[in-house]
Amino acid sequence: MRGFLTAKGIIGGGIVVIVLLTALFAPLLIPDTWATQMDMRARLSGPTLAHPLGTDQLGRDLMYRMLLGAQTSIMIAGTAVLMSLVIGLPLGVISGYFGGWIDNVLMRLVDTLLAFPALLLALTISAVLGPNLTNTIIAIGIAFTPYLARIIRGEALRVAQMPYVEAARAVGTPDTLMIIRHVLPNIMPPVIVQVTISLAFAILAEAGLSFLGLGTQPPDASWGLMIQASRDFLDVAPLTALVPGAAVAITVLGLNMFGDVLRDVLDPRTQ
Amino acid sequence: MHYIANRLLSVAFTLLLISLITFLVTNILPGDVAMVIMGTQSNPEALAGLRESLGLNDPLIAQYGRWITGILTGDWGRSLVFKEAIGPLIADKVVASALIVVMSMCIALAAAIPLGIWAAVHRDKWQDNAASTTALFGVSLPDFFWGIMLILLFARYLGWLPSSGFVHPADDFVAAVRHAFLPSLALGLGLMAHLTRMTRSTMSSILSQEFIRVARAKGLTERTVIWRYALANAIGPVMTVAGLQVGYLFGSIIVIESLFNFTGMGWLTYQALLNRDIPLIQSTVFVIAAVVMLTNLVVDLLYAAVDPRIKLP
Amino acid sequence: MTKPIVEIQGLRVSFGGTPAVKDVSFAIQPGETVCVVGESGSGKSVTSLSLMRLVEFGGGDILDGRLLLERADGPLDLATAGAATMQDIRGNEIGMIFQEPMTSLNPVFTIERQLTDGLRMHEPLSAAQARTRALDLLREVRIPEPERRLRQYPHELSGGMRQRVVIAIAMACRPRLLIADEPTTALDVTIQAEILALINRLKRETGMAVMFITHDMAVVAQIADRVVVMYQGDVVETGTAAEIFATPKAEYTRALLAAVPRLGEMRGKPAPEPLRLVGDTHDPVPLTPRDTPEPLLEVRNLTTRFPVKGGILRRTVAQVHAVEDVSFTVNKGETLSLVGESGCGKSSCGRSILRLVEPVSGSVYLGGENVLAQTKRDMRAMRRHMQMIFQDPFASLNPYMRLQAQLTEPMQNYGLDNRADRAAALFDRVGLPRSFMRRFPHELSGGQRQRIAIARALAVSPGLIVADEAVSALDVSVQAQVLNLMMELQADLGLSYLFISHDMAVVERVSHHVAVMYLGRIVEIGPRAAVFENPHHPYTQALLQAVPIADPARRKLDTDVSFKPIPSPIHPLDHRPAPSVYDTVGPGHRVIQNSDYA
Amino acid sequence: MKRRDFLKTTTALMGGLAITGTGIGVAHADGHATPVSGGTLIWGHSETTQNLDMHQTGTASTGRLLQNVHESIVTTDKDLNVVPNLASSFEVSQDGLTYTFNLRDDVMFHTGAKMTSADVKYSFERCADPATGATNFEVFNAVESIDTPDDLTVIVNLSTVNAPFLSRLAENGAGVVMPMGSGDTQGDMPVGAGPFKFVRREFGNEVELERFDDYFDGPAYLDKIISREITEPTVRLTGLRTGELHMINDIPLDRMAEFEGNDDFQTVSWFPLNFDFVNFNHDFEPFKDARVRQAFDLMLDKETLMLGALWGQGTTSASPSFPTSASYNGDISQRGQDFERARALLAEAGYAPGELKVVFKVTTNYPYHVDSAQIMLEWFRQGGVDMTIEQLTWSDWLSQVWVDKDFQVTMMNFFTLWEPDFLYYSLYHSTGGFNYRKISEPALDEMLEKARITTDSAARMDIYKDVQTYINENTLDVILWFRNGTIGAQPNVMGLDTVVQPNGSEMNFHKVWLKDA
Repeated sequence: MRGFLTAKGIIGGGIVVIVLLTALFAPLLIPDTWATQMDMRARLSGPTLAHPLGTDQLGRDLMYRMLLGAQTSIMIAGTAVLMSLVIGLPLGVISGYFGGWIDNVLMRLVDTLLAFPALLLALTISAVLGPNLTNTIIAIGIAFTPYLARIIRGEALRVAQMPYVEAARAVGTPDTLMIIRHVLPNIMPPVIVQVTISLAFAILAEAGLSFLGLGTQPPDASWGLMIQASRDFLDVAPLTALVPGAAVAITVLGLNMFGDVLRDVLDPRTQ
Repeated sequence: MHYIANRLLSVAFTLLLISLITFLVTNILPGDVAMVIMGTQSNPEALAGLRESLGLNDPLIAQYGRWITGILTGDWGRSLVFKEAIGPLIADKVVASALIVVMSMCIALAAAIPLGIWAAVHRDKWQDNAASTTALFGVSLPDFFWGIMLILLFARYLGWLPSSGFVHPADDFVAAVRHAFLPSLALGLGLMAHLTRMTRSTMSSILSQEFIRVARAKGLTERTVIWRYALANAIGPVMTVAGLQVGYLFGSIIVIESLFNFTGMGWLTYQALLNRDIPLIQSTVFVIAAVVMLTNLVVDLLYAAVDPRIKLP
Repeated sequence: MTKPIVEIQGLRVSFGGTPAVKDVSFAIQPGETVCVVGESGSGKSVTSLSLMRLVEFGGGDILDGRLLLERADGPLDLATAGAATMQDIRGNEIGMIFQEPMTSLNPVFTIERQLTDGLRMHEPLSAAQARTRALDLLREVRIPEPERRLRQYPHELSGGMRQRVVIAIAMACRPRLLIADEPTTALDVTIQAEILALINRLKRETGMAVMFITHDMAVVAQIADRVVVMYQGDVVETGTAAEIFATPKAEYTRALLAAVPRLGEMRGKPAPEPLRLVGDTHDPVPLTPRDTPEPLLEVRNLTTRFPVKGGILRRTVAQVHAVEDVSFTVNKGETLSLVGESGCGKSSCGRSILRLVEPVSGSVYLGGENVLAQTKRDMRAMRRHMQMIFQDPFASLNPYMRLQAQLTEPMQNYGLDNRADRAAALFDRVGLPRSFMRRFPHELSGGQRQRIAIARALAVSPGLIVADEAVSALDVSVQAQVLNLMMELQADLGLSYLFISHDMAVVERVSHHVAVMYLGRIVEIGPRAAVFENPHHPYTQALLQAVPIADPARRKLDTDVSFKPIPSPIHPLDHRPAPSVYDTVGPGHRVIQNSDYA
Repeated sequence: MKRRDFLKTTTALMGGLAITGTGIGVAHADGHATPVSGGTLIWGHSETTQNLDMHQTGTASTGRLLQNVHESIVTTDKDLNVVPNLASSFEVSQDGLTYTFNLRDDVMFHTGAKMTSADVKYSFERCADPATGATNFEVFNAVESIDTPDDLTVIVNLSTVNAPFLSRLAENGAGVVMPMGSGDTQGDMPVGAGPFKFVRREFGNEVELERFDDYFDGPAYLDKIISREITEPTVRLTGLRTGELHMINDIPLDRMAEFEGNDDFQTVSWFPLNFDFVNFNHDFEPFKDARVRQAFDLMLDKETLMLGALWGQGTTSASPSFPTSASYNGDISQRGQDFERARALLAEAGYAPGELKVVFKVTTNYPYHVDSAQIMLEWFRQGGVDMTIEQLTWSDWLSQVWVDKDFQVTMMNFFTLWEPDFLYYSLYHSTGGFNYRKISEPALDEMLEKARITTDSAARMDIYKDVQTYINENTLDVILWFRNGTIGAQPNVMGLDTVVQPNGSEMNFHKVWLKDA
């Protein structure tokens, strides 16, 4: 746990905690009408007393939209990554641990899917399913699955060849217990790190989909949608992009730092 | 040659899988091409006639068969919405995308390798943190955000570079590069971050290897040790990661090309998706996946070429 | 007394605040070999790296002390020398070789480039001149076909050859001092003998001084003029080799020497005998064999091959003949050692018996039951009676399981009760405090982990334990303790060991019977005394000749030695090796007729 | 709003120079210089051209460009009267069943061939053939036969009276004349008789047009037009600002104010470019009740909505008729915002606050629709309706809303269809081609059918005025506004006042020239 007490750990962990708290509690503390309240006399305004971070093209308060958007963005990213983990973990572990034809078939499929750029895959799936929150999550989740499955498979393969697995086999440990006791705990550190990085990517992917009009639906706020809506006003009201952009940047930065620190903390060699 | 033949065979198989996935996915896309062609002016009779003449009423197997045969014989059909022959159209757009993909890769590598080496050499010192944070910043913002910012800065306020459009390098190479520069930069900033991290970790593991100590013990200068001994070993892994990122780039160009009105594969794919131009979607998606796969094949072969340990039997 | 070429005075080095070298002073005279000896963590390597000022690249700081190098214009303190000066000295006045020949060479550059770039750095040579010098150097280190080697890449050379290249690189500019940091630790015993002889010869011929870092007292005995013994960052004793071995003054030196098994010291003893360690109050009790040997494990014609895949369809294109027609018997309560160099198939043989790899043919009977005929389910039950201890104590324990769970897991697998009590008893049995039960593996030292590995093997009370290089990764004093523990357990529990090792001295110490393996076959097998005292097979003889002995009075390396390189065990699919045929040369002592060793 | 107010607003919108009639306002134009020939105009076009076949293409963006390549047999003047074009004159028989066109004898195609009656017959028949997939094929529904007694005479015989036939020929490419046999290549390589020849299209990137010297109305000034297709508004604007582009169409609405005050550029704004309306699905249970539709109407503050979504670049209107056309009914007006009455109407219809759940489908193709939907959503919620927005891509909107009629509330715009039959029959007749709202009002059907066979122009227009009243009173749709069209240009682009065609949606570069070419 000492690893968290580095500058990187404190900043990264701090950001992640703050973002999570915002995502959890902002919607409870701030009435959601504050984020949709329009003020036609203060459109695209800079910071004022009434609107500390300015307003968007419909005169809505950017600060409240950013705070309330945290939940949407985090929820989409979190659920999507969770989904890809739920699919990718068994696939990767089975493939890497058992090897053989199962591995061949599964990894051939995964390799094929990997040839499709994630955003293209998400875009196509989103187009097939139609744009709404659930489908955005599914699209990102499916698009991310092959990446996670590949990494997990590699880790499972590595762990399956470790002497302690052979030692456990020598003492008669059956396959299911082997996976639960030996493989899963040992692949978890790299997987957790990958998950934090995937979260960062998922936030960006949601932004990308929203940018192309396939993500979150208005008037709900998500960071991606906010940036998307800002594209036509950037030169006159840069805050419309900078506010959600900074939120994405800080979160992604925090997640990446947190991931780096997790990598160090979870590595038994550094303990 | 066995290695290459082996790889090519598996590539062919994967391409077949890709074509199947592409075809099936595009056929469950909702929406109607005939509809899009006619726009708001359509009416049932005209629609029915158009559908028939487009072959949309044939069974799926027949449509797949027609498509795959066409792909193999070089007849890629025509875009339903834009009426252009798909083959030449894609050939043109691939050039555009290749230009920005290659340029962004060069930009990203040119920044990432020195930065990554710098960080690795000064591992865990302030330089390392500075480099990592700089790199992280690139990846923390969506690339279209950078795109918009770059347009404002370089085109609008400084007026150094054109804000949009694509010029074919065969027509005017300098203009082509100038037009491709901003989109490439926008793509490269995100890419740079990955490659910096990768270079850093590869270099730091190489720098801790024994042969580096041997090189230092020979009395070689630090510059030789790092830029020749270490880098020669890092180039393979970094190249592999860079190759894998081509897939990521071909995803990002969908957004960036639309933003810069840079009419390459990404733009075309997006247009095709928007218009439910099924033959065009099939071909663009197929080509992108194929290009991504083949790039990785080429990178693997290049890796084998720079690393004497890998033999091509 | 001449002026020392190097004098280290009061050296202090730390890594990020942790002291690694506390106060080290010693000198090296021209033309002498000084061995710096110590176990891991003694600071011996850090001292040598400090002398080259390479310690900084690993994150170390020289806090204090002087590193005086004698030069034409008087002594120069390397501790404060500038980067340019150091570059000039490195490889030119001081050469250095390292432990890992496999990673000491840059894998992507040719041998020529790596040999010549240091040369051309220090001397104004044309490419052609440098090439000629490189050829001379390769000849000097006795590398066959030097012209061809220049064009080759490191991976195309064997380990021994690579270490010769590394030596050639270090010798390129005729340094006055050669620092050798554990240069033979990773090598097989025959190659070690060759390399030691080479270093000795080069020293003699060029008159350079050698600073030789090692943990192996036997190697020290073979080459040292003077010895510096280090322990936890301090010098505990210095003296000539003869003094150190004959009359060690420091208690640590005495303990270290006591822990080293010396080849030949078991001569005339009827049975294995624990080492007598410093602090032991009672004499070690020899393990007498039973009057009537009762076979526990019978291996007959065991053959294991691994496929080499290739081609478009990933078909098997060749086979590694890892174990080829091997037969032997392990009696109850006895130890049979499989000894041989790396790649001889000894580990594959042990793993085949437990079916951790699947043999191609043959039979393995454990207590009368054919192991190879078991179904997967029955095999699990079978494994209860035979257990394994692995080489690497760091990798063979799951880092995420508490020690108690590591011990109870096998019991749980076989449905044993009172698991916590049994685990506690096992902790007592292997000499670990019960308070360790809640700990994780990373909180233990290497020796402690190997004790846990032994306890885990004992958890289901097996009759046979396959110990695959079980003590090879341990420091010598820890190794002695673990060996003693294993022998003690054998005496108390009547265990049988299949002891797999490359270390002839250890094997001599622990075995009732010995089988020498070469290229997948047993070339000689018999009672320990017969094999060691009356070796018949030329390979056994070569091995015994190559083993360094921890006694400066019995030096073997005054002349160049050369052993036959081991051929490849990979054969085409249609290769049909002949069955092994043995001559009986004594009671239970058999020697192969038809080995590939000619 | 009265028609007079309307014109006043128009004038106000136009800023400086005002040209009566279609309401085109040009700021900073120097109208008195003598035109010179030469130069290449680089136009930042807001949309991507698609199928280049004038008969088949359904998008106004492509038509906007092809307008310069093709010529129609008849056209309209500034007051939207049908006037001869490729035909030097035309006659309609008393019974309204026979149309005789006398063709000009000096019309050359880009192919070098001279236009004859055979080309006209070929073009009309191609358009009428369902296999062609022409968007305007129903214009020719009533056509029985086309005779060509000589090279310069075309006689079209109708089976039934179709009063709007002639005006439909003047609009939307229905009346364009293509050289005989060119149909198969029109999609790639359009050829016509217009002032500019099509040279090439780099798909998605740019289209190049070249002056056609043998144009029957005299050659154009510009040597070439390069139409660069830049869909991203910010990028288009930057292109104009940096001088990469001579002119752009569709200045982002929020920038108009800023641009109009800037002396470095000319701006042209005109209205109407199109009209927008909110649509109800008349098959959706709640909307079968006119009170519910009216309640929704009452929740909207149209003026605020226009300010919000269009940044003031439009004019609210209760009627979708072309504002300067004879059919425009200036006596009807929009309902003001009145939540109390709206809630009362909903209660009357049986919906308590919060009980009505509605999905608003809106297409991202028109960002201002997305903004409008968000503004309306707030009002609908205030009025006790639980509404959610679903954004659709253009093709999804077309397939879900237009074809499958699977929606509850949506919003759409139409380019100004000044021909009232085209507008009202197709949009509001129960069998109308554009009736995606499933409107089925027998009384309305009857009026529309009657108008079709009423040959007396004034009487016909009166019927359409009644139609507008009916639509308004029954809230069949909520008509919102006419949106302005905009052009921004460098100061050296001359003749901008001639670019916009009377119908407000098409652009013609025949008389445009560059001052320092």
